[in-house]
Amino acid sequence: MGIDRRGFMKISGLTILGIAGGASIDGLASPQTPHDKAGRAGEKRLAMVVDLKKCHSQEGCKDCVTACHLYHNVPDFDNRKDEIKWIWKDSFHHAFHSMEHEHLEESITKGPTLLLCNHCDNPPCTRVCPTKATWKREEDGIVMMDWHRCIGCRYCVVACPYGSRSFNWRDPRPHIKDVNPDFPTRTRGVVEKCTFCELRLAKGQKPACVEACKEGALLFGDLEDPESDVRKALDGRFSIRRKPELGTEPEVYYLV
Amino acid sequence: MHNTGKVIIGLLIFLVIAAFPIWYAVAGGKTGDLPELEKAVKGENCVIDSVEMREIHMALLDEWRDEVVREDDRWYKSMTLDSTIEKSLTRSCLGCHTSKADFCDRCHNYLAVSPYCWDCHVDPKEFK
Amino acid sequence: MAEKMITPEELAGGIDYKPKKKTWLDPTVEFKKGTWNYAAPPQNLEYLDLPNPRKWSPIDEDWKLPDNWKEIILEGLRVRIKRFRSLQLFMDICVRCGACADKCHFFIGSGDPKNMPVLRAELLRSVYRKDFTTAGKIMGKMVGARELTVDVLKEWFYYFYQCTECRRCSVFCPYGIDTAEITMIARELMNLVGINIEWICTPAANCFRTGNHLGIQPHGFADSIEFAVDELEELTGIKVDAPINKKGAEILFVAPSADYFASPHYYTLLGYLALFHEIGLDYTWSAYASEGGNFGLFHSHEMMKRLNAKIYAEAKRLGVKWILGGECGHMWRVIHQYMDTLNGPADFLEEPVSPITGTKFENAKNTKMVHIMEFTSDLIRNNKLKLDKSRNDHWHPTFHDSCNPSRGMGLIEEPRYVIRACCNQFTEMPENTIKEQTFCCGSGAGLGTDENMEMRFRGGLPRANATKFVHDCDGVNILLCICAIDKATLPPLLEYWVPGVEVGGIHEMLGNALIMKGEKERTTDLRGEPLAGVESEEEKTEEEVSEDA
Amino acid sequence: MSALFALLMIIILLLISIIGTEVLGLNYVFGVIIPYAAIALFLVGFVYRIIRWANSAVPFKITTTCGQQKSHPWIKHSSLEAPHSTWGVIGRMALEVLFFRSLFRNTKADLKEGPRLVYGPSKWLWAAGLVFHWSFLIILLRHFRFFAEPAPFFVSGLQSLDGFFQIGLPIFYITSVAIVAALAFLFVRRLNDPKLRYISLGSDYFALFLILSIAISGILMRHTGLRADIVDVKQLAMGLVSFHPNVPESIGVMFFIHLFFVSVLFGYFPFSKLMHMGGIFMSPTRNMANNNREKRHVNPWDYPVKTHTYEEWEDEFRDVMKAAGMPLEKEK
Repeated sequence: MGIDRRGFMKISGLTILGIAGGASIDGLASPQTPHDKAGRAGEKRLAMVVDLKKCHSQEGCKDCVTACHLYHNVPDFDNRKDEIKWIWKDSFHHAFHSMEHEHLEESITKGPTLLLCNHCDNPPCTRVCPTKATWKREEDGIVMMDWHRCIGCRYCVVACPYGSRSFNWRDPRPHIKDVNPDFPTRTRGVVEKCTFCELRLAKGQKPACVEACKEGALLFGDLEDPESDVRKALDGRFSIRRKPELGTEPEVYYLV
Repeated sequence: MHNTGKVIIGLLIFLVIAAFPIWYAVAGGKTGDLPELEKAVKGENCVIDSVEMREIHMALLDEWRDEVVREDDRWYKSMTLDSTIEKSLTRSCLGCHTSKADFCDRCHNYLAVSPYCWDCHVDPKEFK
Repeated sequence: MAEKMITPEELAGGIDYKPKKKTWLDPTVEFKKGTWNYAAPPQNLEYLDLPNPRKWSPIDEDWKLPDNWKEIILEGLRVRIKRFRSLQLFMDICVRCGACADKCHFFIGSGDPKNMPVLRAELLRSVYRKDFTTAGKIMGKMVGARELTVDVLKEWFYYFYQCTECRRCSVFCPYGIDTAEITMIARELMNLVGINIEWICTPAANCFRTGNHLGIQPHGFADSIEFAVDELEELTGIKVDAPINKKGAEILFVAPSADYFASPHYYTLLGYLALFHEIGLDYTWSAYASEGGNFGLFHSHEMMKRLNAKIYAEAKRLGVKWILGGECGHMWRVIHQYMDTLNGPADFLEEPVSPITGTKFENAKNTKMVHIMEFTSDLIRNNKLKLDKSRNDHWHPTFHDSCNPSRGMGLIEEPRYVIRACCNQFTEMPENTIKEQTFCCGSGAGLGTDENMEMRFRGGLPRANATKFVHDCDGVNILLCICAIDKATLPPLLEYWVPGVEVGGIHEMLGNALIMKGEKERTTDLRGEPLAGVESEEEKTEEEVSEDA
Repeated sequence: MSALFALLMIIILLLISIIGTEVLGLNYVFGVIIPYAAIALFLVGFVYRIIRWANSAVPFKITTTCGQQKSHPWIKHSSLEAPHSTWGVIGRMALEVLFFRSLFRNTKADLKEGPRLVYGPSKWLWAAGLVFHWSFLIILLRHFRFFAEPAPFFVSGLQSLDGFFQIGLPIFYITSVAIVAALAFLFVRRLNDPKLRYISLGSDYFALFLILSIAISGILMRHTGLRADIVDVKQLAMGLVSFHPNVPESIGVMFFIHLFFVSVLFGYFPFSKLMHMGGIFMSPTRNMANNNREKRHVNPWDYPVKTHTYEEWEDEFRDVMKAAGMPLEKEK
C-alpha cells in the first residue's frame, strides 16, 4: 500500500488544520480555570526541576539527551525539518523570551537551556486530540501518549505552546542508530514527545535524563510530597516556568 | 446459439475467474500445508489455554495494550501458569516464543494476516 | 364526448401513488369509461389475415376467444422467448429495485400501481414464471408466479394498452429493461387470439391497402398535395413543384400521412414544400409509399415488416438515389432501428449525399434514409437558407422531444439547432422532462383515440405540466415537436391541462422564417395568423372597419 | 407477508445448519458435500443460464439512446450514452457495470398542489446499491486468503485498505459495516416505500436476508466469542480447492452456519434474479451500438411476409390514378 492510514491523515490533516485551526486557537485563548489543588488531594504531581547553573557548568554536555533518545528509540534525521525532539537544548532567549532583560545573570543566560515536555497541569494539547491518543494521567500528572491511537492529525502539535511535540514525517526506524528492543519505535504519521519515562517509572527507575545527568542538574519527584527533592529544591531557590502567562501550569521548573 | 464467439469468451472469462482458487492451487503446487510453529522455550502452558490463545490472542493483546498504556495496569494474573506476568508482547510473548519469524509469522503468512504490531514494536532478534 | 369529462382538478386531485390493494397477484380489472380502447372490427382483421376476427368489446364478459387460446398464447410465448433475447432476459433479470416505478407517465398520471413499468412487465413475467421456470411451478405466488387465466388476459389487455412504448423506464433501469419490448411482445401474443384494438388495426389495414393510415387513395393523396401547393402559393406568391411518383428523381420523400391531412401537421407540410422548392431539390412524393408511420410497430414485428416493405420497394421502383424522411416519431424508430433489418439491404440505393451542400450522411450510409432534421440542420449550418427569425416573433416555442427520436435514435440537438435558427425565442422545459428523459404525449403506440381520452389526459399530465411551467414562467405559447402522433394528440391534451399553448412542427417554423426568392411580402405565417409586426396594423384596420359599420 | 415468508426460510436454513452439525454431527456433509454441490450448481447453472439466453436471438438492434447520436461532425456526440462504436459500447457497459450509470440518473417524481409535478434527484438507491455490490466484491476477494496459498497479491492490499481505520483487533473492516448498512437500507426501503412493498416478492426479501445472514455470521465469527479458528478454516478451504477435502475437528458451528448460507447462495444464484450479474452483459438495449443506419443488423430468424406489392396496388387503384393523371407502370 502506497498510502496508509497515517499517510492519509498527514495529507488530509493539512486541510483539516486549516479548518480546525480556529477551534484550537479558541482553546488556547479561553479563560483558564485556576489551578485547583484541592481537587487532586492524595494524588501525585510529578515534576522536574532543572538547575540552570549546574546544567551550564559542563559546556557542551548532552548526556541527558543522548540517554533519553537512546532509551526511547528517537530517530536522528540529518534534517531540521524532520527532527524528532524529546529533550533538547535551546537558547535562554528562545525558552524565556518574555522574561528576559538585558542584565540577567550571565550564568543563567549564557548557555543553552534544557527543554522538554512541560507536562502541564492544564495542557492545551490533550484538549484538542480527537481520539484521546494524548491525555493527562490524573494519578501522577503525566501527559501521556498512546501511539496506537494517534491518527497523525497534529492538532496537538499546533496546540502546544512550547513546541514539545514532534511529528514523524518519515519512517523513523531506519534512522535509529541503536534500537532498544524494549521500547517501541514509532511509525510515520504519529506525534511523539517526552513521557517523563513513564515505563521506567513503572519499573521503579528514574527518568533516563535524570539518571544520566552527572551534574545533578535534573531533579525529579512528586510535588505533593513535601520531602521530595523537587519540593526541597523549589523551597530553597527562586524558580521560573516557561510562558506562565498562558495558564498552562508547566510542571518543569527552572532554578535561576 | 447466437453471438457464439462473444458468449464463449465471456463464459471463459467467468469460469477462469470463478475457478481461480483451483488453478492457483494446481499451478502453485501448494495445497496449504499447515504451518509448523516453533516450540515455546519455557514450560508447556501458555498464559491462557493454548487453543483459546490461538483464536483470541489478537483480542487479548488489544486488551492488554489498552490496559497498559491507558490504565497503567501492567500485570496479568495467569490461571494456567498460576503466576503473574507482564503484559508485554516483546518481553512476555517473545520471551517464550523467542522467534517472531518462526512463531508469529508462520500462521500470519499462511493466512495473509499482516499485524501492524511490528510497525512499532521491535523483534529483539532483529536487533540483537 | 357527450358525457361529462373529468375536470383537470378532479383528475389531479384523485391521483394517489400509494397502492390500495395488498397484492397485485390477483387479477382485477375495471374497464372504466375513458380508459380503454375499442376492439378492432372483424373486417380489418380479415383484410390483414389476422386470427379470430369477430365482433367483441372489452367490456363484454365473454371475449369469444378460441378454445385453445391458452395453448396458443403459451406456445407463442415459447416461440418468442427463442426469438427475442430481450424478452427472455427481461423476464429473468429484473430485481424489482423500483427505479422505474415513477418514471412512467401513466403511473404519474394515474397512480395505478400496475402502471409502474416493473408491474406491467410482471403481468407477463408472472405467467412466464408459472409455465417456464421450475421455481414458479413449485413455489407459485411466493415467487410471483400466476396461472394464465381469462382475468389475467383481461389485465394484459388493459395495461399493455396503457403503455405507449416510450422507453422512458428503460433509460433508468440498471439493466436497460425496456418495457416497450415487453409490451410489444404481449400485444403480439394477444393478437394471436384476436385481441387487438381498432385504433391500431384499422390504420394498419388502411396502410396495407392504400399506403397510408387514413386510407386515402392515390388521387386523394395527389389532391391533398395539390391543395397544399395552392395554399402555399396564396401565402407566398410562389407556385412550388411537388412531383408524385416521379421516376428518376434523386430523392424519395416519405412523411407521415397526417402531414398532408391533419392540422397542425399541415403547416409542417407547407414548410417542407417551401423548403424543397427553395433549395431546388430533385425529389418526389409517392402515393404508394405515402406513409412513413407504421402502426405495425404497435401490433407485431410481422405487421411492422409488412407495412414497412413499401418504402424500399418504392425507392427501388422509382430509381431514386436515397430517401428522406419527414417529422415523425415512431416512423423513425422503425426506420432507424428496424427497417434495414426488416426489408434491407438497400443496396440498390446510393449512400446519401446532400445535393445542396455535398455533405455525406455517414450515419445513414447503409439504411440510406436521412431524417429531415439532419438534412435541414446541415443546410442551415452551410448557410444555404435565408431565414428571417422575426417572422416567428409571435411564437415563443419550447421543444418536446418525441420519445422515439430521443430514446430510439439519439436525435436531440439537430431539431434544437433548426429551432434556434428559425426563432428568436426558445425556452427549454425542465431538464428531467426533455431529451432522453422526455415524457410521452400519453397517446403514442396506437392509444390516441377519443374513447381513451381520460387515460390520455392522465398519461399526458407530465408533458403538459412541464409545458405549463414554461408557459407560466416564460410565456411559451407553442410546443414544437417532430412527431405526427404528438401533433395530433397534444392539442387536446394542452387544451385540457394548459390552455393557450399551440402545437406545431419545426418545419412550420422554418417555412415561416424561410425567405424565398421572388416571394411576395408575407403578412401572415403559414397558419394565416398575422405576423408580429403586422398585427397592430391589421387590428387597427379591423377597428376602423367596425367603426365605419 | 412475503418478507415474513423469506425470514422463515432463513430461519429454517439456520436450523438446518445448526442441527446438521451440532446435533447430527454431519460435519463432512456441511463442510464438504454441500459446498461442492453448491459450487457445481453455481458453475453449471450459471453457464447453462447464459447459454440459454444466448440461444435466444437478437433480431433487432434496439439500443436505448440516452444522449446525442453521432450525426454531423459539428454536433457533439455522446459516445457513452448513445455509443456509436464498440469502444463506446464497452465504455457504456463499464459505466453501467462498475458504477451503475443508469441508477445514478434516478429521479423522484412528486405531485404537488396545482397540479405541479416536480422531479428531484434520488441517489439513495444508487448509493446503497453501489456500496453493497462493491463491499460484496471486496469481501469476496479478501476471502481468497483462505482459498489460495500463498494468498494472492490483491489480498493484503485490500485488507489494509479495508482495515484503514485500524479499529479493534482483529481489525474491523469498513466493508463489514458498509455491507450490513447497505443491505439494511435496501430492506427498509422495500418495506418503507408503499410502491416498493407492493412490487416486492418473497424472493426479493429472501435474497436480501440470505446475503445479510452471510455478512452477519461472518462478522460474528471475526469479532465475537463465536469466532472460528481461521487456521482450521483455511485448512478446510484448501482441502476443497485441491480436491483433498478434510474437515478439521475443532471447527465450530458458527463457521458451518456461515458456510451453509454461502452454499445456499451459490446454489440458489443461477435460479434467481441474482443472475442479473451475468444478464447485464447481455442486455440488448445497452450492449449494442447506436449505429443502426450505418451498419446493418441481420435478423437470424427473418422470414418472408405477405406484402401489398406495387403491382397489386396499382391494379387496385389504376382507374382513379388514370383519372387524376398520375403516372402509371401499366396503362391497363
